[in-house]
Amino acid sequence: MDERQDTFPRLLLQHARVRPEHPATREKDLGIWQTWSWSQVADQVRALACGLAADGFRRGMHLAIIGDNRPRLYWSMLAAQALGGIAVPMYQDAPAADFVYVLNDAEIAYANVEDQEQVDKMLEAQPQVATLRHIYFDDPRGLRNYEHVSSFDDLQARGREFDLAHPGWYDAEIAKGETDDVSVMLYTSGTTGKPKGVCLTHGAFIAAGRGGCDFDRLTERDSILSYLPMAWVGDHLFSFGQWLVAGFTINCPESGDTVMTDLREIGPTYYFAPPRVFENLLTTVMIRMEDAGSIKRGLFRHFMAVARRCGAEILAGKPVAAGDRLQYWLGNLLVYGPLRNVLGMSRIRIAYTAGAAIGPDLFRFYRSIGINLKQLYGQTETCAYVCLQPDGEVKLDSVGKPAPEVDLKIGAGGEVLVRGPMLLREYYKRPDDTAESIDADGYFRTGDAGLLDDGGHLKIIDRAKDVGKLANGAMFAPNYIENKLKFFPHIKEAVAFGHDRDRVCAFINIDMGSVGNWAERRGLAYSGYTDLAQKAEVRALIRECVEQINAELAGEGELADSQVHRFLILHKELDPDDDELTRTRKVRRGFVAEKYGVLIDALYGGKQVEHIETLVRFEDGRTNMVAADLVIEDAQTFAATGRRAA
Amino acid sequence: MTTHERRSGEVILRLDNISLAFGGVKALTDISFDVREHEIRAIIGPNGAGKSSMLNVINGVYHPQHGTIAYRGEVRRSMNPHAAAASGIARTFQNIALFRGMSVLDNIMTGRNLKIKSNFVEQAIWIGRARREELENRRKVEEVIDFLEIQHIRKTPVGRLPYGLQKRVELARALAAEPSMLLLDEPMAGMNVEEKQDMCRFVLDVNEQYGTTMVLIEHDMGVVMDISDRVVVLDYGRKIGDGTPDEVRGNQKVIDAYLGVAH
Amino acid sequence: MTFFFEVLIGGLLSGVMYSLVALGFVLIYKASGVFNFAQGAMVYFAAITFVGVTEFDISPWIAFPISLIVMVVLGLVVEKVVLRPLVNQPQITLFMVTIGLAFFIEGLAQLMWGANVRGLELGLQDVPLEWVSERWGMSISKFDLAAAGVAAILVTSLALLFNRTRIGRALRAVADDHQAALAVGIPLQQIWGIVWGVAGFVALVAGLLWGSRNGVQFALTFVALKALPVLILGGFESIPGAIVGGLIIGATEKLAEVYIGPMVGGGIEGWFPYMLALVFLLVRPEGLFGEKIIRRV
Amino acid sequence: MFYREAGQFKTNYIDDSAIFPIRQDRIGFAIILLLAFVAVPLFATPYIFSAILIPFLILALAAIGLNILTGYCGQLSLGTAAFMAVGAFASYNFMLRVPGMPILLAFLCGGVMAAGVGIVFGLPSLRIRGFYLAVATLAAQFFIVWCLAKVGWFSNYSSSGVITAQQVEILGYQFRTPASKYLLVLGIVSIMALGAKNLARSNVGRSWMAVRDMDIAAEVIGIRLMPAKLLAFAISSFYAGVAGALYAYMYLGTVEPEAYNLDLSFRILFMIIIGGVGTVLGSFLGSAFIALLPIALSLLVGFLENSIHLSVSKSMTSNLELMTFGGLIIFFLIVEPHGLARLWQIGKEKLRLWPFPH
Repeated sequence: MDERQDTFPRLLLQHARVRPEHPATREKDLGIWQTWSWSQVADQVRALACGLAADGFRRGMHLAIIGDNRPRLYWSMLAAQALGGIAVPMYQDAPAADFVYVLNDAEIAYANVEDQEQVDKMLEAQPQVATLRHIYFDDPRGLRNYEHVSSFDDLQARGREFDLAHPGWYDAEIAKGETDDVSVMLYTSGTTGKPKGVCLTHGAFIAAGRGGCDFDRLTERDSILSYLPMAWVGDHLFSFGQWLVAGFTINCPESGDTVMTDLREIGPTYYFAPPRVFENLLTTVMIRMEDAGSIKRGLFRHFMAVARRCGAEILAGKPVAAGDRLQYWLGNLLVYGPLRNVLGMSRIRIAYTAGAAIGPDLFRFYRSIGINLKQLYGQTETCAYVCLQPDGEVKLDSVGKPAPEVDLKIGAGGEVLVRGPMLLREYYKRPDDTAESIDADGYFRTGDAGLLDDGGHLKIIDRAKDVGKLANGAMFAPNYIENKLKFFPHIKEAVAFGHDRDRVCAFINIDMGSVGNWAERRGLAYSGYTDLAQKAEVRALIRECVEQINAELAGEGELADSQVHRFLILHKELDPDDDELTRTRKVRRGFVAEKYGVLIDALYGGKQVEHIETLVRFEDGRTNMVAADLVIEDAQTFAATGRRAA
Repeated sequence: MTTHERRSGEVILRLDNISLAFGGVKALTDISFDVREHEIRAIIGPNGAGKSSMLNVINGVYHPQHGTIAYRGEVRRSMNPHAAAASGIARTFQNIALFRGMSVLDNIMTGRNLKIKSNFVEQAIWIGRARREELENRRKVEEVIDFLEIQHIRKTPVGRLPYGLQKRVELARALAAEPSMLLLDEPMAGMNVEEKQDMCRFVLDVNEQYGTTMVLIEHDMGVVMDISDRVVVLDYGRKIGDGTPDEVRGNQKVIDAYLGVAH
Repeated sequence: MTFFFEVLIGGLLSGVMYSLVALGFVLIYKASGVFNFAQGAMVYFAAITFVGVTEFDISPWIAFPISLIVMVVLGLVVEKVVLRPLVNQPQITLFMVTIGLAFFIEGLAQLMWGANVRGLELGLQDVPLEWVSERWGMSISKFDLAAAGVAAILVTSLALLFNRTRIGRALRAVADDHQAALAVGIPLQQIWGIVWGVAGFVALVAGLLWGSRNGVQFALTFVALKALPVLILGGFESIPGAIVGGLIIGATEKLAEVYIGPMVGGGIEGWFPYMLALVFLLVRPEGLFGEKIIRRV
Repeated sequence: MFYREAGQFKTNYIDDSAIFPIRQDRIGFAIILLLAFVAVPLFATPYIFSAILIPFLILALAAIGLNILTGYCGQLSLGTAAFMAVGAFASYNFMLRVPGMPILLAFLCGGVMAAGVGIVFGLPSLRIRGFYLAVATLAAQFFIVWCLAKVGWFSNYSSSGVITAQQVEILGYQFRTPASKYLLVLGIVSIMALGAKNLARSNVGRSWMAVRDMDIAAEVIGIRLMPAKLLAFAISSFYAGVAGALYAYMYLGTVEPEAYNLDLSFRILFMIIIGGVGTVLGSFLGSAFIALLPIALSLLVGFLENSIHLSVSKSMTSNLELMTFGGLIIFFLIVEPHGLARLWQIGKEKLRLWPFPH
């Protein structure tokens, strides 16, 4: 046995040796948390790998992984890597048509998928994907009479036979692995153009994983809930890279509907969620508290005020007055502790958020009730590993300091450039893109505009390419404005326009849960999103929000000109199924601008009302026509008030 | 729905000249039909045609005055509920017949009562065979829960569930017995379109996955014509038609008595 | 043989009194589906109230209407406070609540009037009818006969009330189907109020008769326990059933006491009606006059 | 609030179907057991043992028995005390007539005899239901008590009908002090309560509840009504029988039919209504409530007498007690038909969800 720990399969064998009985993977299945120890996982992976080998899977091939977070899909990635292959996890909720491109691009011949739904999609895509030959499924439900597909159980059975027939073969394959081999290919959903396959090596992900584990002192005793898409780099870092580096336990929820319950049961020590999850959670907390009795509500309000005053400081270990400390202690007993518990967060040592900007109020809320929520910054191309917020140095408006081994500088136009062991090797079959994104000195161009403050913390303003100029030459950072808007619980999505124009206007999506609740409390009847969005009361509510950010922007120097003059509330929610958002829920700015050109013209043309009809596509492929007359609102703007401190 | 080869086999249940009356009221008059293994057999007819009575005769809740029932070669004058259950006949009811004071899990566990061999003393001590059986059966029940996708309500008291889910739990309880024949009394009554689709899928999945023979009463003609292999038509307690959905659709008596009136 | 008839007639006459108590049960059960275990307590309450009032030197002719008002009010209050909140609950719950009610009323009665045994003089003497003993050599109690007469009048008038008046028809409609009665505009709660009022009246009459015979004491509440086997025999919903059941129980219990009692040590009156009813139930679970129950699925 | 459940996950069905799946409950229960077995014997006075704790535990056991029949199997019984009487007299006669009979075995045999009698009186349940059956159980109450009083053999031809119970002795140790009697009763009741709980969560318990909730559906899924109901009668009577024997030997010290009258049956019924129908916990809560209520009432009356110089006679207090019992039954059936156990459950649910209301 070689003692190198530079590829994931080697790490797996290492854990199986060092902590064979320690739980590696759990899955809520058949009502209980089924548990596999590291030695059992190693055995499972071995059977899967040998099965794939028996079916002809060889070094350098790509294995598609499609489905919800299932143990055997995680193990499949290891199985592919053990054979020198490359795992290609894909977003499981995409329709078959979307798979065709990626399957062809990655020349997929073998696909490990979760269930009948995914098998059906593979079979639908198969005629257009010449290479796709082998489809394996985890859950046999409904697949009894399918031909030319095979279950994981059968695959593993073949693997065990193969293993017996070829003793030592599996270990030899692992021994052939090199740290610079590509271990995984993650497709960036890309806000424009076709997805690109980002090739990342064992070495890169292990470096990123190890850096993170050291930074936050993660050990095998930690535990994490794996519920985010496996194709997303964040999940690959936390539930795979760090899992194999630290040797902790990953827990797969029973289904998408039960994530919150499962979270509460498992009570992970390490947690990751994009800001939208934290936001939804906070909204539910607030809504549920509305129904509480007046004493309880009063108690909650009082102690939340205490937490706002001193919670974050106490968490950061800063000096706080004894009176406040006592109150916080009481609050922890009566409110924060129980609240963390019902949210399933009472054992969390470290929680991260990333992927989008998080609202300062939201961020402060979680920190103030004693959850060590931090931000990180990174891209698919950097294994999601560039900046981390160190404990005790959490600033609300920054994404933290460069992580260990990461070399970061600010380039031309404010673009953030990074270098380090975690960088991608290349974009698959796209040398031009690769060359364009990595400069001569080996720095990767993140595409984000940002600046470093005095303490060395990085602050991200916007996508570098999105940063435009107003007609008067002032800087226009649409994301910055949109994020400010989205920090209001009532606003779910916003799209700001202003590049090369004299002023800024915006589309807004209201948050159905939050505004709906608000409307119900005021006895406002409505029949659905479209109806609610056009209520005069709702428009007034949103106008207040817009005017509030205008007031803020007025104090931010160059950005003072970016105040939103006019806006409208869209008649439908922007939706990935209609291509308006990416699968990671980022706005496709260009597409939206084109699709709703009429509305933009109306905004800038001074019209008060505009009629629009839009085709909406549902998940099951049905379509429906939504039509509405949208009222355009004018918002108050403010005179600029002094320079912003950079 | 993908086309599925249904493996209709031998006749396993045959009813001959069944007549049933309550007091002086005739519910069923001289009805004969058979059910083949693995098939989905529908019973249709207007309200009061005697459909539910027919199921009650099959699983022994009612005892007909005339006629015989042959199940798996054994000919009887009438069934009794326990014998029916023991020989693999399970059923659901038109008006949900769940045990309202119990959780979903416990309701489904009752479906496995015939598989439990330990006596009450063993169960009171809760060691050895009693506990082992409890755990084995729990696992089987969890598979049914998984199959019918009701994981999220496992520990909820059934009384708190909406109607559609209660129907699903009742099906789960019947399935937990691993029946070879399942009698479904209007499994989709009172459901919305989506719930009906789900239920249809479950019925077909059960039939396909476990090969369970089904005898099904249903009002929704679309559903009946879609999923059943053969249909019996009753009217005023008499049989007026029997055959494949197409044959029944073409039968003039049926059209007069039923299709013409109801739909 | 004469002795046999003497016992039989005595039994039948006291059976009429059982019927009277059972009638109170049937009335309420028919109209509201409540098996009123507190009927016995109401009998006791009525008798002790009457006695209590007369103890203030008030003429029985005035005490009677006062007691009647008290009983009707009690009935109405019970209906409103105890039973109305429990509409649509399982019958077994209603049954249990009336057990609680029985305790409450018993406690209240003794709290108000004290627990000591009182005599009650209605001017009827428990002496044998002379002409009967002269002619047939049997002793038939004058009191029993008079009491039976009162009971018979009451039973007849109640039967008339039920069958001939508008209220009676409404009562029967309610008994058949609450929902339907409600649908055709019968004021359900008003009906229940009337029924409880009438039940109070019946309790008062029964209380006076039983009280003057055995003395007004706590043991009067056990009269209700005697009425239960009567109901099982006669069926809970049938007025004729209550009458016939009462006669059978009265007669057989006396006969059993006299003929079987000595063989086993006596005191079998306490349980004999129950065992009789139990055996009868096994043969005919729906009672003498009840309809055969077809359990539909 | 005190329930911090995050991280308490189950990796097997044994843990998942445990009696106390939540850690905080296990800790709480362990503390209660510790208090009951260690702290109470150290600090309680003889009066508290013999007037409160011992009858509380014994009647709780009887209430568990009734709960098995009424709460779990849905068959209302008004004759619990009679089955207790059978247990008491059977134990007495086993002790009397079998030389060298160990007392615990005599209790057990008493329970078994009661179970047999229970089966006989359960037979009508196969044909009749609801309060018809309740009335039928009254027959058991009257007949059995009459029988025990009239048939001299049962009381060993004692002239008074009141017999002194034999001395309780196990392995040479004589249970004379209230504390030792309390510990013996506590031990027996704990073990039998565990047994009842185990039955309730096993197939037998589920079959009973199925029969209770919808007997036709139960029959259709293969539950045989006759064995299920008769088993409920048997086990219920067994519990009542053991409780009856303990009542005679550990509480009254005498064996007499009159102690097991209809009033006792009603009191036990009240316990399960107030405590909670269909829960073992409710049997204890109800028994505690009924045991403590007269004490609370007399304290209250005493307080009133002292503070406002109201003179309350003894009979007045007992009447107030009757009214309070009756009133409470009415109150609970209207407001919370599932009794104190449900209130506890609701409170616990609130604590688990705190600070959320639901």
